Amino acid sequence: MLLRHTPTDISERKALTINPAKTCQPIGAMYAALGIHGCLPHSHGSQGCCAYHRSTLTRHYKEPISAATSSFTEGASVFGGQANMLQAINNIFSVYEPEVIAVHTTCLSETIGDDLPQIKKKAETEGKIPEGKYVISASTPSYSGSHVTGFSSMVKSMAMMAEPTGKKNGKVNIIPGWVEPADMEEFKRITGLINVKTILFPDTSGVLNGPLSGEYKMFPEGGTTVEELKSTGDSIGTLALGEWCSADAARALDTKYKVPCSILDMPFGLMATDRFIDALRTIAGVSIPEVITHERGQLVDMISDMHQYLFGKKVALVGDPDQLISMTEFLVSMDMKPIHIVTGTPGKKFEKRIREITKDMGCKVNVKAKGDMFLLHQWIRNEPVDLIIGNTYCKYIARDEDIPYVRWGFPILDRQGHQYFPTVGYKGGLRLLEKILGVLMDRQDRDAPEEKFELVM
Amino acid sequence: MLLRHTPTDISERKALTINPAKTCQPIGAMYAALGIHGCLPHSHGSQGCCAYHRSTLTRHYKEPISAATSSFTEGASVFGGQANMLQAINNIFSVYEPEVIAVHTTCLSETIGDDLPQIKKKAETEGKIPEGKYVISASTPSYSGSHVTGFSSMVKSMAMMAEPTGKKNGKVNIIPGWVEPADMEEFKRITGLINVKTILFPDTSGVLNGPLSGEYKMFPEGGTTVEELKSTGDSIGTLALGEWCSADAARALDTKYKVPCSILDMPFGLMATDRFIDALRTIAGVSIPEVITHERGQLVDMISDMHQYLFGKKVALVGDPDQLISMTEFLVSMDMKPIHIVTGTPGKKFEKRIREITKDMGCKVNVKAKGDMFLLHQWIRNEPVDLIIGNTYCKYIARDEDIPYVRWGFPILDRQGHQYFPTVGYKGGLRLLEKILGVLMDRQDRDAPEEKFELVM
Amino acid sequence: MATATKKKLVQWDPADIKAELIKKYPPKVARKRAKQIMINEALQNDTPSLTANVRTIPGIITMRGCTYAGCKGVIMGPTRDIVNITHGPIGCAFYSWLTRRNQTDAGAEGDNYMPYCFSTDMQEQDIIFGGEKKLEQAIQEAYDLFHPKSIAVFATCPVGLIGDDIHTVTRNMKEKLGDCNVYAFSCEGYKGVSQSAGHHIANNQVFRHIVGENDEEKPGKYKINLLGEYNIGGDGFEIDRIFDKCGITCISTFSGNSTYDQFASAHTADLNAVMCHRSINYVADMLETKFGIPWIKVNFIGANATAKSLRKIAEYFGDKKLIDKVEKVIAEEMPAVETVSSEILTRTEGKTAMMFVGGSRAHHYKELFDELGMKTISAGYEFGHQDDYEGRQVLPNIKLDADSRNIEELEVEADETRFKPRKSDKEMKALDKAGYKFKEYDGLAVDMDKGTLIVDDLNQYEAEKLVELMKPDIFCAGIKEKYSIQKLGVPMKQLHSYDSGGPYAGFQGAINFYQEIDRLVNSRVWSYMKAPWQKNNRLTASYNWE
Amino acid sequence: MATATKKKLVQWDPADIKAELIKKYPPKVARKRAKQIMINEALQNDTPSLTANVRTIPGIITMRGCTYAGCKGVIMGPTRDIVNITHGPIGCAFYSWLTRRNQTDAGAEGDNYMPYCFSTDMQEQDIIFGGEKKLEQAIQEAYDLFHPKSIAVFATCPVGLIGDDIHTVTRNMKEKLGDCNVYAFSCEGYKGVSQSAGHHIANNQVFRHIVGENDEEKPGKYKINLLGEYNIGGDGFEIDRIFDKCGITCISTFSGNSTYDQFASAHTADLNAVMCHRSINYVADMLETKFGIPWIKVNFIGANATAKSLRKIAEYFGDKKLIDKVEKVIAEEMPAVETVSSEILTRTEGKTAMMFVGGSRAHHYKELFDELGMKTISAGYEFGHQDDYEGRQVLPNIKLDADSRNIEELEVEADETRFKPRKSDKEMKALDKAGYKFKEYDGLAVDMDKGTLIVDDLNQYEAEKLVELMKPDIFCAGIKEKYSIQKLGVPMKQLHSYDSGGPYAGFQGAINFYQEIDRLVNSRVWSYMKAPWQKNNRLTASYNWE
Repeated sequence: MLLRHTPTDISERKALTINPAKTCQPIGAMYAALGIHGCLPHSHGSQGCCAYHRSTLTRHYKEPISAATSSFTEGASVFGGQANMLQAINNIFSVYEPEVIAVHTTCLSETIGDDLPQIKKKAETEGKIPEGKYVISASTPSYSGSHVTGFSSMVKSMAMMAEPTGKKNGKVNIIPGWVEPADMEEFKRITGLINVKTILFPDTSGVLNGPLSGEYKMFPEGGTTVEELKSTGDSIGTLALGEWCSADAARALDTKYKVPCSILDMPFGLMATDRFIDALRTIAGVSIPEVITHERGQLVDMISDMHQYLFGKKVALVGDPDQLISMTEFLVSMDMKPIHIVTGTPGKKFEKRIREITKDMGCKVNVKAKGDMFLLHQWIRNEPVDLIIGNTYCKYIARDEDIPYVRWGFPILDRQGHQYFPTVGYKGGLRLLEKILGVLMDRQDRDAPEEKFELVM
Repeated sequence: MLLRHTPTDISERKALTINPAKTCQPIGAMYAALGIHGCLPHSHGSQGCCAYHRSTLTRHYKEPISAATSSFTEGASVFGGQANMLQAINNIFSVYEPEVIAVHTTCLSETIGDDLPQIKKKAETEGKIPEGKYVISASTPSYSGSHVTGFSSMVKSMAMMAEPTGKKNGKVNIIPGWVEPADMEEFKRITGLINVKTILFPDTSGVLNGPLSGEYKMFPEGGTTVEELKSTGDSIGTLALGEWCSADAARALDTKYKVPCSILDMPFGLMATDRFIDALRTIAGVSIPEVITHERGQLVDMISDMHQYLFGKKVALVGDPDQLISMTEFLVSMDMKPIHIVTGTPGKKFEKRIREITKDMGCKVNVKAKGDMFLLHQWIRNEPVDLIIGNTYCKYIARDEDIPYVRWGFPILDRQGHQYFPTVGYKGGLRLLEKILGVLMDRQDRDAPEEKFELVM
Repeated sequence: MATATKKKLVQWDPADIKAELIKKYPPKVARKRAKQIMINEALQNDTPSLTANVRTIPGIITMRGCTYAGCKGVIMGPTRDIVNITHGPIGCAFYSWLTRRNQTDAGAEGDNYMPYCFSTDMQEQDIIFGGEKKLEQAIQEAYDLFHPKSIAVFATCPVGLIGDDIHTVTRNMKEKLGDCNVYAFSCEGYKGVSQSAGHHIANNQVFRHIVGENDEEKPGKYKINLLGEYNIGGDGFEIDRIFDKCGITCISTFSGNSTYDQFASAHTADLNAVMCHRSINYVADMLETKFGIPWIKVNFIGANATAKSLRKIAEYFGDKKLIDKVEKVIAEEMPAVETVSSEILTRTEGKTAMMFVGGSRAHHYKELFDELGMKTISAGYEFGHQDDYEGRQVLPNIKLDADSRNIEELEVEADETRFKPRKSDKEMKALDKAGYKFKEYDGLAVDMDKGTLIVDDLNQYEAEKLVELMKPDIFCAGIKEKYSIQKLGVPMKQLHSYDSGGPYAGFQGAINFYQEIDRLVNSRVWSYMKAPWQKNNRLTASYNWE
Repeated sequence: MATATKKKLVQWDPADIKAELIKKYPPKVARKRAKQIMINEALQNDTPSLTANVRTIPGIITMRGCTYAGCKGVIMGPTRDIVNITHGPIGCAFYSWLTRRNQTDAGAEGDNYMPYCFSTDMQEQDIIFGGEKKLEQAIQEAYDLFHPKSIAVFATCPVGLIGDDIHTVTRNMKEKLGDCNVYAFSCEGYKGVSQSAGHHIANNQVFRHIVGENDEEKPGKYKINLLGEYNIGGDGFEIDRIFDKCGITCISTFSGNSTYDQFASAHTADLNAVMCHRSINYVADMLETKFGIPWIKVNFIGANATAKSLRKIAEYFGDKKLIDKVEKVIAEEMPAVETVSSEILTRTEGKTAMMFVGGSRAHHYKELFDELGMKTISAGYEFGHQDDYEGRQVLPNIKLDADSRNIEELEVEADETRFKPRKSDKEMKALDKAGYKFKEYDGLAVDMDKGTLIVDDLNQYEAEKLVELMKPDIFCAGIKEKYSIQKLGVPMKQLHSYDSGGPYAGFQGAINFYQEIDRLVNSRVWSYMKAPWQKNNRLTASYNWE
């Protein structure tokens, strides 16, 4: 057993987090910033933070992740990081020539109270920010929220780049939330099909799923352009996907620039995608093209064809709130039973949403926000499941408990595909379903006695 | 052991086929015919053939497969099937109202020498074929060739529906060969991106991967229309994908209507797709859009990123000639070692192609056309492999020998996904790679001692 | 294009429905089909009122398979230790390779050729010059590789046409090999009108070549044969479990989970219990004529039917110990069944079912739907005969057509040495007096409600119409029908292969079936068929932003 | 946008390259970097000519990590039976959770907390009001759950800033718990200039709190400690295999595959063999000063280096039996190595490599590339000090800057009771006379060719430039560098984590490395980077139909 010290008895813990189901804000801010075209994320703290975030994102994407750091020393930590930040801005624009530097803070710089807007002003006055270049910043102390809220904060800073002209651009802002590059691509395909003009931000497609071509581009083709970000204030409205990931940015655009918004669930699975597509339909006042309805029908078809393998299967889930809410709804809609659900991100309303979604399931549901994977494992020990869905760290539980396991979420450090194949939308639903069925059926094949081994399934 | 009677010692067999790696011609003809819009395939033989083909295709697609039969009785077998066929044509047009009836023969009707063209004439003269409706036919005796050649024959009959007007239509005929509906869709996406006008036939997309919508359409939206088929004689040329599946139809259009053709390998994997795309490029005289180059680069990127898991891995392959040729080339291109390769379809040039492709691999390669899975299993017993790629029947070998296994080919009776996700083209290559890596890495995780169990892979 | 998305269930009249079904047919077809569609009167006539076991109409998409499928696939398929070689082009062997879910338990060491597919893969030259030599060689190769106790050869369409004498070939090979029983089946696909002919051909040869080969006494009491049980999804395992529990010895099952030796010893049993009347009643007759073993119809599909059948077997042997044991077993098993059924009943009661399958299954499964409180509003067989619909009393009045006459009827007579009446006349009289019925089967019709529709050899077009018009809550047939029905939004349960489920026989099987039907008729999946924009496609440019 | 698609290899001059590397920098940066880039003269100066172990420049994308990473991740991470609690916000604990491939073999029953991640997950109120109470509580919860023999606490950036007194907390908890050794590391990320500071902080505390805790005599002969071996990819397993085979007893490894008790017993060994000079040479010094254990530099990366190191150890003990055994082992192991290398050499000879990694690894791995006939054309360390580049003789002349001075240097003196010289003066003289060198390390520079480039703290920009200009056949660094280099079409091998490979130490490891490098530099994958239409983009409407 790899997790041999995990007891079945659950004792309350007040101070010790074991096997976290979240990480800190800055990495979320860094990931979001990579969704701006020509942007270099910058970590205002000691250099280790930046190194850790870059390493984690690199392992997840098997792609280069460029980001700079203020490389705090003991001195800077005492006297403040302004000097380092100014030096960094100067060096970055001279050496790497990005369009934008997206700075996020860390527990260090927040604890000593560095004031980024003020530092930015100083940089401007000192002419350290070249004409037409941008420095944006987000406050992301590691000691509050989680990687999810850090992502959200940087997305909000992106929204605040809006420069309304007063003239509507006829576009819809779509804030996809923390999804994979392939998902962002899929959003663009879908809105393209429905013929809704959109500004998607952030957009990491083309940035974190790049080609091997013999060329290295620190700033690949992809990403939301500064022009687009400026234009978000002229959009007819904003669809924010995910309360945790995307709502703040949408609401900020609303309050500050009167761009109305709707907060939808992330379109994972049938229902959430239905709501997303129908929102697009009514916004654009178009009818949904046959091809979308066809894809939807294919998903429903596969659910009905394979229902016998899904029905009543118990599932344990760990991940981020917005993703888990939609995934739980998807599983319930297929007559599966998500019974253990953990996110490390705080937010009581998460537990409330999950309870609503699972209320007719007719069995006890363990759900916890600000929980950890140690607790999830203990729940599983107490009531075993047929399937685990979560990030790569779940593999230790899956192996110890011998439970089928689908990798989904962040980070995925040990498999490929998430960069290239979407799990949002109806096609994404088909992929999720293929993966879920795959591991469940593999298990049936593995455990079947010879006389029950099936050719046709 | 499920295949407990399979000995390691290989003895030559002259008369007995065990665990075939092919099936008979008619099912191929039926599958091809389903790629015509509004077409009802018809099996001219005893009703069992039709029942078997419909069942197999249904299990593979989890979709309704409509096809009619001449329901030969003992009498018909003695006095000939003309009466049954005429009656069938009349009943089919009255009850099901298809655009086209695509008739294929069977060992039965061929043995007694029924002459379909002559029967068709009689039906016409008797007015049993309504105005504007069509009856086409292919000779597909079960005792020659295989399901692959049967497919090819019906595709050729489709090509022979051409009615050249003398005026070129500026289109390229693309004969995709026996691929999945999702692959046909992918061809349309690719040619659309490159902006080449095409006639794709047959085209089972939208026919065999349909939605669940509360409606049953015996003749779904998809399929190549009669109009398109008539127009193939006006096309500027034909790209036939696969010597076995598609060449005959292309050559027939060339000889009969002077439509020039090229026979390419099926675009599975990097190289074969490169050749296909470059052919489209030069034909259309366009430059390849960035998005295609990008997808290609992603495939190369993933190959290079994951090369350590692929390098030197031994593979056993079973399937159909055109698919195996491209797959073998793909595997070799990734430094893998396909060492046992079997197809049930006859054709010495298959062995020749495989030998060419594998000649620099630096190890012994077992390859056989007109072989069977019993032989493949014996080869594996004698030299084990790290991976098996083939249809669902491979699961018995994979279980007995405990070998990682990727389902690919026909039929796949026990898993989902092949209807929805293409394996052709660069994106298809990514999917194949994801699946191959998935089973290899799952095996590493399964077999790793605890101290070697990896988080990051 | 049809649709069955539930509107308020319209009231229907069977006559209207029947008219609708045949309306679109050409006159000739309509006339023929009219005879195979019966508005049930639930009477027991002596002359059949429904036409069955007749030719399928060319071009009309049928559910039926062929004689080869019935012979090699259904009857001989489930026997694990016989090497079954299909003589013909590759297809027939390929399609009947592991596709029927007839499970078998060979243990770790036992012979098991079922995962294998053997074919002579006939080529053009074999058709032209004849395939006998190749067949002979194939048999030899199979023998050299496996040394099986028995090899069976199955003819496909061309074999009969080109005149390969497979019976001579097999007879010679049997002699040559010495320790291997080799025989052949002339089950060309064009014979007969359905699988049914294949069952008959198969059973004839089993009776001719295997039954009676092993006279040694098998241990155990209350020896029976179970005829017409094919262990789909493990049905046979469950029935065997119950037999063991009751102390009943099953000498042989025809042919679920069976072995060559079971057939060879069948004549040593004292009672034949017939499950699938259609596929095997004639074997029961032959076993009685030749060896003196009486037969009764049983049914282990449905908990009550199972109890009834067990009691019937016990009553036959008339031994108090057995009778008590059977009651004890029933008392042990029923509570679990009732707990589940009573709970599920609340969700299934009043729902409707349609079944078009097999030659007896439709009748058997009606039992289970009855136990679920579901009404079978229309049913029929794929390859049933008139006696399967209306009872054996119509047998004398069935007119044999050419197709049926072409299927051999074995002439059997009492075996000089081995014929032995199992009961004295006195005992038989006693049983008769007690109302005990041998070789009785009343058929499907009497069990169906008045005014329900009984349709023989239902085809794709009629199935779609029936579902459109009558909107059942569940439809049962085979794999070919499954998805066209489900496209209409009606769950479809395969009763040939059970989809991926089973066992459904016996007590545990009943529980499985209740749960499976509950899953199907109460799944929320069927509510997803329409997208929001299909339910409400009001277009509005003024999206209601929160 | 850079490209390294191999054109004909241009000839380069090191001075030009150096100029190119710093050309684009602002003057201040250029000046600073110029001091850290040395055109190698392969001399052994007494005063260092290369600047190292200095601050990273803000905004210049560095390979370096922080002090916490060096302390918790590198040094303390590999010890399996200590519960390592990170005191701080969640991130630091999360990122150092199982990400370093330092393997451990706990057996089926042994304590193993390495798959776990423990954190106090500090929240805003902890920052405002202080985190000592929470830390205390966390230690208690960990103790109650696991009852480990030891608990270690690691400070992250805010801890030092808000002034949590973690040492007092741990001291108190140690007393309170009684049977659990609890201690803390002030390894805030902002300390020092690289991981190196973290190594030092970690080792100081290990020496202070654990070493010497267990005086009991361990069995076995030829007792050594292996310092600075972290069992990445199983290196330590291979080295242990060789030690066992030679009969050498490894009392403790710092810290690959180690346990608390190994540290506690380290002072009972008779020789310290130092692998990673950078991360641990000061521990060797302290062990000598306090307990009288001499130390030598060894290297088990490379088959020849391994043989050399084994001989050096044997020579120290001077026992004929050991010396012969070591020769016997070398004789047994080398043939396999040579078979592989000679075969692969034909494909690797003359190729070029670059290495920028660690504080000693770049030097160690040069050995392996030499054995492959590959030239190391440029190299450097991520967190090396000047003595690692130019040899320990420069130590007296290294000027300590503020950052280094902030890292505690332990004052140790001979232990009254336990100090014991391992060799008599006479023996030491004899060894010295025989040319045997203790505490000697000459550094990387002398081993590199003249005119090669040695770059300290190479950054992303310079790495890209180097590859563009010098087009090596392989580049070695860490995960952050891997894919930007590979995008240029040059295979990149991680020498921190070994990607997914290893072990590369010892004899078997050498074979693994040869094969891995062969795979990388000779893979055909790198030839696919251009599409046909990129190689030949001639447009033609006249497609050449066959």
